[in-house]
Amino acid sequence: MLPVLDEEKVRNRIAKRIALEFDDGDVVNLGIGIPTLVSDYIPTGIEVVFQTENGVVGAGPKPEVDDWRFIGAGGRCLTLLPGSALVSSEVSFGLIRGGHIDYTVLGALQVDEKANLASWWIPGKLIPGMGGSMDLVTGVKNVIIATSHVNKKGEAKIVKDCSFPLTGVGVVSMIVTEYAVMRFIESKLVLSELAPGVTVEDLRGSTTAEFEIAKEIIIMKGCEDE
Amino acid sequence: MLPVLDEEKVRNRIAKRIALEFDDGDVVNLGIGIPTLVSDYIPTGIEVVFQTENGVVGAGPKPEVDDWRFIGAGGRCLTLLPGSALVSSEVSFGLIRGGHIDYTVLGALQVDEKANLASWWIPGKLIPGMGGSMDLVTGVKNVIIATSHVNKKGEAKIVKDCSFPLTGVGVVSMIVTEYAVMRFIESKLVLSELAPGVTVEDLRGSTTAEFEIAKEIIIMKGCEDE
Amino acid sequence: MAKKRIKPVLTAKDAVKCISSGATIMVGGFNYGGIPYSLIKALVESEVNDLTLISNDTAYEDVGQGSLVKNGQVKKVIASHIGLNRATQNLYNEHKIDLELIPQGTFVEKIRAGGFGLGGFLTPTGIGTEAQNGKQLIDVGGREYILELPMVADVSLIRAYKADQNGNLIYFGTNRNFNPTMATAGKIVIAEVDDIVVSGEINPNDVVTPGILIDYLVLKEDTYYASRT
Amino acid sequence: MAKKRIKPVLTAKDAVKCISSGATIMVGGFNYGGIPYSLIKALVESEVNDLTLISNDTAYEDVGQGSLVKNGQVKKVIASHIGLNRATQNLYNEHKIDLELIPQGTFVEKIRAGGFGLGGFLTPTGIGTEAQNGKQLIDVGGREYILELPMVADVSLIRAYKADQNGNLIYFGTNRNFNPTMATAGKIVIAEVDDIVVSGEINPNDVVTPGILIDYLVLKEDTYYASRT
Repeated sequence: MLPVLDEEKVRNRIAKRIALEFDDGDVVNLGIGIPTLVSDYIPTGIEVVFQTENGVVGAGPKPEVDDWRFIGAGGRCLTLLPGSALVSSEVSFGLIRGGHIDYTVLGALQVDEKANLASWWIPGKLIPGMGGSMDLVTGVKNVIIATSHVNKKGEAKIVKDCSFPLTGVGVVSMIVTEYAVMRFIESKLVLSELAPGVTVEDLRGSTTAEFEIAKEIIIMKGCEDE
Repeated sequence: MLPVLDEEKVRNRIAKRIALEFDDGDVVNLGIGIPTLVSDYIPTGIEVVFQTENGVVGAGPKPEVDDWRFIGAGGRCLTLLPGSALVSSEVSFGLIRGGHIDYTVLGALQVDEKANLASWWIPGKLIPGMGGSMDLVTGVKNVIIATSHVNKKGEAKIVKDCSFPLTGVGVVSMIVTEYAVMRFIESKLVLSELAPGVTVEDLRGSTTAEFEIAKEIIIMKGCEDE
Repeated sequence: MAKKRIKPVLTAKDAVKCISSGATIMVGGFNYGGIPYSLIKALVESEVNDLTLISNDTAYEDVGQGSLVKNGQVKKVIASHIGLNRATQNLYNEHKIDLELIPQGTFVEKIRAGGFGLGGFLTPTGIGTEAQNGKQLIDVGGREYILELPMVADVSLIRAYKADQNGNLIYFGTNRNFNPTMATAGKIVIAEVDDIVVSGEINPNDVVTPGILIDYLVLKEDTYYASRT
Repeated sequence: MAKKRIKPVLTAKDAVKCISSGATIMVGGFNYGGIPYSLIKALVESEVNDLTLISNDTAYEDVGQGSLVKNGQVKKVIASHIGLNRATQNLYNEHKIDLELIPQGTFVEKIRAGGFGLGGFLTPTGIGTEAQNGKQLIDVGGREYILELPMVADVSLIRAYKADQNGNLIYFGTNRNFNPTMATAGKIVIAEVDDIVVSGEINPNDVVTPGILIDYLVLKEDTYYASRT
């Protein structure tokens, strides 16, 4: 049985783990939802450059007083750090598509074992549009998926084949859930980290994608000081 | 017999005539050679916006003291008028190709009766490259050719078929020489103005392109106060 | 009709008179930011309808171009995201409007291609997804791309920070977004601005949109969203 | 290798050490303007040869990248215009260098496509001329276009006015030209500048080239052409 965690813990554990992936100077785009929290957990000594697809390169935290002339992709106000730049959407997506962004962290409806991502629409529900997500997964060097391991009905989100409309084909580099870290290595999904109290068997029960086990599985980074 | 004119007079007559084509506010790109002189003859009361393909929108005359950080397409220093803008080559050629420039004035090696232009290379001579000329003739709304009526060997430059490599196909709107003004109207070349002392017969003798005669031929504008 | 060298400054109401029912309009803005609020308000108060609206998102139900949709003046929306505007989503669901969804990077690139005279471009974005439906795929060097075609409008409504009398524009903060690109792709381009200064006051090195693209200037009239523009 | 957040400031000599013989380099500049003179000088003084040079024009025989050609370090030139540099013309005529001539608007757009991740674009420029030779033509809506492919380089050498420590760049006058576009399309990008200021001194609204594109900064060392840069 997988441990039961409250939603707050799920979200923060995922965000915290992802924040450990970056090197100083990496350019990082954060999607809405859990990905937004990642910026709260960047380790001391590491400074990453946050990019927002609506035109900020070098975004800082939320300001004390809102100024709506500076917003992020999710529509929340942000600050600019010294050394930031403002660009048009045309240039912003040029940077994204052109491979000039190191990481994008996005949520998911489903990720499948072929590294396909479905994240923008559940058919039958109102259609929201793909926004910038398809460009991000196509152009950004590393696509990290931040997601709860199963959906609210308890169904697997890491699946054999995405059934929802795709955001991109073969685009995912890494999946971080509250229970595990998995990476696509040479087109294969590989489990490399497990959260405390989670076994490979537990995980297989909630994962319909086939996955391999890394030679050495470690305890999910960032959990040690929870 | 066509009147013999000195080169100075040829150049200035052509430039002066072309300068009468513009309305206030027109955006005009001038090539090198005779076209450069056009800016000297813009009538009082008309202000045109001079664009250079290397990134100036709103160029003014040559400065008293050269500042090489402000040059035109021909490499000469220029000034900026109030209300000018500096753009990259990428944007400049976007403006050109996108139809945002009203006129380009260019020299020619040959223009033919199908409005084709050859202007960038005489095979057998060293190759200079087409520079921005192909983009200009393709994208700018009106292409005015400023050229002596015949070449230095006395051969026709307004010909049946261009024999030199083309700059563009069917792109020329108007030809101004020291002897005549001709326009392409519904894909036909039409003579509309003649310089003093020039007859239609004289012109046919130095023009191998077929051309029609406008209902009313007037004396070439700008010649009256020579 | 050629654009004027010194740009006419109009009220929002007069400026939008060049938009007829059935027209295709582009409207700048991303979420709350950089929307030409006054121009949209004037359009909402007009009799114009059957519009095709090209806008990245349709803002919110009662905000900016969102209210144009909610008000039933739009027959077709071309956007990358409509998830913030329930009215757009519902009207589409009820088959009362047409909808074309385009990935955001492709959306802005199509506008640039339209404004800059390209016949189209090849993008890797959307390969293997619904975004490629009905589009030509072209193989270059063993990789497949979608051929995307240019997009233009009858009228572009854009939002900038300052204009000079010649219509040169600069932008502020994240209000820039789609505005400079849309300024290249409308047969008529109307810029709503905070301020109009005399020519020479904007440093030519800082100009983002050259004035030759602009037809009319409108000083912002809407105070409700003042803090958001 | 990821680019640094705070950009290393190198001498021209050290900066060009990342260029190996046989490399493809892009060099900014139009005529005299906006050429990274110091970087070129360092390259001329190096042992590097067999370069493929992507540059709008090859300046003059003894000016900027022109001297690189004259010096025999270039095996292929990709440009729109070489008419000002007799050395380039003669070497081509004598079959000592390869030459690819591209219309100027297409030239810069190919670089943008390379830098911005497009697979190509369709242009009307050059249809019916030698510029279409060997290229695929594509019909869109009854009009024919040339399919042009992206262009990138191992190293881009660009010239800007000011940089901040994060590598954000602004340009001055007509020295901008091809530099901002080339900054997107080199695996390594070296910017030669007049001045390096602390981060925060360049207004984010004014930045033309975001620093994330830049690898190294070099303060201009060449005084001969000081007035021209």
